Amino acid sequence: MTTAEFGTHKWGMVVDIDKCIGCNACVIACQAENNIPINTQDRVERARSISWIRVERYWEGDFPDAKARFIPIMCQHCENAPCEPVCPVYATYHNSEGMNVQVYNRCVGTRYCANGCPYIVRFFNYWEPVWPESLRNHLNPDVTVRSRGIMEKCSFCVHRIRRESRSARSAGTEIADGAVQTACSSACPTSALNFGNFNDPNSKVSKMKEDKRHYTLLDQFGTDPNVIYLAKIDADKKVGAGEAATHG
Amino acid sequence: MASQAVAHEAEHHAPPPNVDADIVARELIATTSGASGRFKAWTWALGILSVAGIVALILKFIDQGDDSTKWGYVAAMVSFLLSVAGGAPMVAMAPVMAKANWVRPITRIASLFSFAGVATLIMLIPLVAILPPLVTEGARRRTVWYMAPDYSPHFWTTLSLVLLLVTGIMLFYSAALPDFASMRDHSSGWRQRLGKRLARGWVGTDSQWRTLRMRIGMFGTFYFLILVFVNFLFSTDFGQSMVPGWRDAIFPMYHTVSGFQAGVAGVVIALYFSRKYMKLEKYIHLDAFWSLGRLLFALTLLWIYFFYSSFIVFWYGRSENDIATLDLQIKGPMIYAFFAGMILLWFVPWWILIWNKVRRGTAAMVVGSFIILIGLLLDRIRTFVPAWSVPGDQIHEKWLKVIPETVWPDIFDILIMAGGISLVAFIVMMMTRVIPVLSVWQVQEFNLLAKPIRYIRGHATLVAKPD
Amino acid sequence: MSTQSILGLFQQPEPAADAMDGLKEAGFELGTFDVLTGTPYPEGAFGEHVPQHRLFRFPAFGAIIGFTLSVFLTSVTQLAYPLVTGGKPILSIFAMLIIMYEMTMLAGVIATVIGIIFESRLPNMKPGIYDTRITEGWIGVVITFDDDSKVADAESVLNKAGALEIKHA
Amino acid sequence: MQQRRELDQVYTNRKLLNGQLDTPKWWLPTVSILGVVVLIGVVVIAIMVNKGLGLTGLARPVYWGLFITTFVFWVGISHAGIMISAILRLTQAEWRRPVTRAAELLTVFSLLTALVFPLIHAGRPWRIAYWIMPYDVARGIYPNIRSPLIMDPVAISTYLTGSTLFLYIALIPDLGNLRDRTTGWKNAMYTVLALGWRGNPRQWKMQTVGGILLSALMLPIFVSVHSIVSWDFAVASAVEGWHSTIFAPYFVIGAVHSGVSAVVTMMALMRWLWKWDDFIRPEHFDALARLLIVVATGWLAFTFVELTFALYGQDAPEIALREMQMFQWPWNALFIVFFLTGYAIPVPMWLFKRVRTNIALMFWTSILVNVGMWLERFLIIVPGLARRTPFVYTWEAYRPSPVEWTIFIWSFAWVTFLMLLFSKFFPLVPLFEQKESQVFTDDVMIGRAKVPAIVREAD
Repeated sequence: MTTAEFGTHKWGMVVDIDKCIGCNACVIACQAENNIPINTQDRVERARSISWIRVERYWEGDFPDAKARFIPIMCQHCENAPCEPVCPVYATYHNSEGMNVQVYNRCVGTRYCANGCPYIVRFFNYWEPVWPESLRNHLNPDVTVRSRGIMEKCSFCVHRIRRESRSARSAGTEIADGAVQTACSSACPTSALNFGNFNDPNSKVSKMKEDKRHYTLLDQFGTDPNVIYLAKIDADKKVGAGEAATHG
Repeated sequence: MASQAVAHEAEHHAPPPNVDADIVARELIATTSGASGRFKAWTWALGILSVAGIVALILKFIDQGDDSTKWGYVAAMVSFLLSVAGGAPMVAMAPVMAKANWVRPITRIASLFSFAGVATLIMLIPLVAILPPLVTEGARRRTVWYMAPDYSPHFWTTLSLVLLLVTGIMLFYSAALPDFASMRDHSSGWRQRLGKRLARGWVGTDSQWRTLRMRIGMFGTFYFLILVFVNFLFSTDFGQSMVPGWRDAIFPMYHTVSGFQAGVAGVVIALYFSRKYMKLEKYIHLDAFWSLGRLLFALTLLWIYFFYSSFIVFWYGRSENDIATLDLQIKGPMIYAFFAGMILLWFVPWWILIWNKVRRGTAAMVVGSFIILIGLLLDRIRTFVPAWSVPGDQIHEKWLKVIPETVWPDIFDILIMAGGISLVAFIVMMMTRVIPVLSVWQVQEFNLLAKPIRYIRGHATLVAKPD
Repeated sequence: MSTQSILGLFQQPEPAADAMDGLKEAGFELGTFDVLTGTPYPEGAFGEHVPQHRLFRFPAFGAIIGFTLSVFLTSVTQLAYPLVTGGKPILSIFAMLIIMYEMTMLAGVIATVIGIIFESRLPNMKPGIYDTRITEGWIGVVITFDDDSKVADAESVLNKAGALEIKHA
Repeated sequence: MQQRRELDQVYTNRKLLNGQLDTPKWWLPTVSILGVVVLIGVVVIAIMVNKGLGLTGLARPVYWGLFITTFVFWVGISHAGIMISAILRLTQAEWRRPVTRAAELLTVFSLLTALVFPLIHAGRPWRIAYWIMPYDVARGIYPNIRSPLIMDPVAISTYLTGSTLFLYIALIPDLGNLRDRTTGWKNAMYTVLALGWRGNPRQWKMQTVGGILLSALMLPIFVSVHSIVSWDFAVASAVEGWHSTIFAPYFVIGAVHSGVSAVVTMMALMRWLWKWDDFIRPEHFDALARLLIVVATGWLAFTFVELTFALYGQDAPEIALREMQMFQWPWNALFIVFFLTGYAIPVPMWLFKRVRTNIALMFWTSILVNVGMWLERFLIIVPGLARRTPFVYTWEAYRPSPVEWTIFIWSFAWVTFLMLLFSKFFPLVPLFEQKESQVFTDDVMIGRAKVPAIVREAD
């Protein structure tokens, strides 16, 4: 069963690959927003670095007409998430707003979820996180600092969502479309990353995901992600150009 | 189950006394001749049914030879016959390997089933002609023959089935030599001549016995290996590879194990009738039923285990392949056949056979066996009919996009199924006319090795365990 | 009247069996005399009366209890804490089945063990008359009396059968 | 022949109780050395729990490594006990008698060891209280029974409890025997443990009937345990090497393969250490080896089918994974060793009776098998995770760290240590079964040939 039917919101993201320039601003923003420990050289070499969102670069075509492509990858917040049912302590589950949430203080660190995830977007804290003296006071107070021995992953900046919903409730209004922006989406210079509510039919993201170009990653696993990608438009392909004209 | 203890008290008596060797030979050979009227009637009925089935098969081939989606029931039938006729001789082999004494008298009746492999072969022939080639419109469908030539599944399945038949008959014959000899010595008429011809000058010298045992062991092992191989080939080539999304590693094993289950059930039924109507209570001890009952019980549990193992993996992993398979086989239109099969193949027999009292008796055992066979037929139908009902232009897809319509059996299918089953029964019954239904020399050996004794004050059986 | 018992010791099964027969003839009713051995012998080897037992009821009861418990546990756990994981139903029967199965079997096994101990009339901290040589292959025939009058003919039976030693208690 | 048996029983007692009644010379030194190793292991575990899993070699995407492999390995070994004592009891195989108890012991202790690994491989072991003692009614937090990691503890603890009780029930008559042979505090201990055993027909009948009933009940548990362990892997649909429906029976038969081999190893050791030459005889090894040939071949068939259906899908990632598993360094080397030790060397050797009855050869071949079976689990788990599918962006292989290796060695020392400790207080060979086999076996003359025969109770 999916949780979208109960609950007013179904948060999701639409990533327009066509707009992504691979500038990694989202990565930095996420790093800063979510108190992610600094990926030192050692950690990167040991393949223990943590990056909730990453921009993958891949080549299309062969030299000389090879094209560099970028694709930002973060937790896909799948409706049928392979990571969820295997957790023995419900540390990760699907909440009523369509998000795949990670409950840090429940997690015992079996790392089973990470094995199940085909997108490799779940990360394990092998050590206690440390920051240089200069950064101690720069941590985001809204985000838990994860201790060692637990999993972490993209949370769709759930603290921002909570902040907005609180203020909206106190104002007695609904959360306006676009009011909630994740760190990555607000940092994206080309607005390739768009965050919003899929349950609201006339929200920006709902409109965007109707695009002909839309697809999801690794759909053969039937994970039904809440992150929708819009395909790259290849200027050489006439068909793609036509689509591009209709959807700005 | 407490009542079992009481019953145990009641039947706590000395084991049946042994019968002299010459009486064994005379009585058992007597069973081949002088069939009762009822027996003749049944044979005729079954024979007519089988002929009708074969005719229906030919007609169906002429009528629907071009449309593979109509042949699911024939495929299910082949699988069913392969299970019963192929599995039964294993019942003889497996305990022999384990040097179990109770099995010696009944090896013959089990190995008679290998002749029924003829029925399987007959059913297979049109199926092979209809099985779609590996490459349809340029796309190669998923099989275990990755890059192999186009005819591989057709050729190898047929060949292995023929091999199975031949090995089974060789197994039967190599164990039957001494009996042909005793037919030569104790019977008259064509049976004597047949015995004379087939005994190949058997006199029972030491070396002859040694080669006999060696042959039995050899052919038994071959038979087992070939049987597993046939099950593997048939279940993949005529089952899985017909469905785009169906990728179930356990299915060949599932097919084999349920085949053994059906084989044991078939043997139990055959034992029951020959015991009842050929008056062989003296030779077919309740011990045999008891042991077969335990075997059947274990296999019944294995069935649900294998099924659940594949089901739970599908249930967790939600990939298209898994969903397609489930939708096709148990969520799809075949759900009734599936549940009926599960109840008849697992739940009811399980509940019948769990009682030691039942396993010690014959009536409930035979009922359970019939139920298992019906359940198995249903199970085969729910696996093979949907598989074959996938249209030919889809079977090379990556996974199943649309669940095909249910194919209901037409008159041909019903006739073919009735014919196939009765053909097996017919062949076995005819074979009992040719050769004693119990192996004479093995009954004698059984009596030689198992002696009822008085142990101090109690009764016991002394079972010798030669190497 | 004092309950007392005597134990006749034999080295061979046959004389022990003779003693048992003798006791039957001498009119001791079944249950008052019994045979003690260091190894299991085939049933009825000494013509002893084969004990009744209801062992097969225990696993059945245990399984029923375990099954009900497991159904309760698994379903209540999921319903009391209804979190959706991986799009699975809140009451995922196919996952429950496994745990139900295990708990059923566990209860069945425990009940069986209790049954075995209970049916062999253990624990029995006052085992009564005994001899350590029984675990060295000797065979003891033990007779218990309500009245002392029969002690004598019991002893005579044992002696006639060739008891190597007779202990009183 | 009565005479001979009567002598036999005194002799049997003296020989088989030599571990308890008088300590062998080698016992104390061995146990103390093992104790030191165990201590080191415990210290290392403590350090790792204190410092964190950074001390292991684990790295994305290989989140499970040596610990889980060893866990599966020990669970596999634990399948020895019920295989030997239950299945062979039900099939009334006489030759099971001397090894039943040792096999059950192996089950109990290897399960105890196996349980340690999932515990220490977790990021926050102390928090595992949440799901070992799960029912936290106060906070309303319950475990997720949909997770195979919940089914595992349930299944394994069921199996552990069951086999422990099974072991105890079968121990009672021997405890009675020990009670008769000892004095002082030991006598008191055995008196309490023996529950006042006397050996009257009722008690013996309970032993036989109960033994058979318990075996019949343990058998399904035995099958379920390793199946559930295999589902830990099989349910992960995104891991190509794992998501296979055949895993349950495949793991079970593999477990039997390694478990029975472990029993062979142990039998050889028992025969050598306690000089039980006339109780653990070559024919026992012969019979076990025959069994092993069948099991190993069945296991090979499952391996073949598993591989076939891995490639059956003809999906690029799957094929890439298998290629890595078999043809790429270092996996290819491990794979070759695995195949040679797991099947290709031992099984052809067992085909010869001369090998089957040669204790030393059986000892070494059985050890080979377990090397191979450990590698099998390793090759399933680690390359399965180090797969090179889309979005796996770190490709270097996982290398176990010294800490992991130490704890791996500790597990072996720990099991042996427990075994030896047990052998100090309880007989490793069931005496009454030994004597029973003497009562129930006989020689019959068929013509001139003397054939061993078994007395079956008539019913």
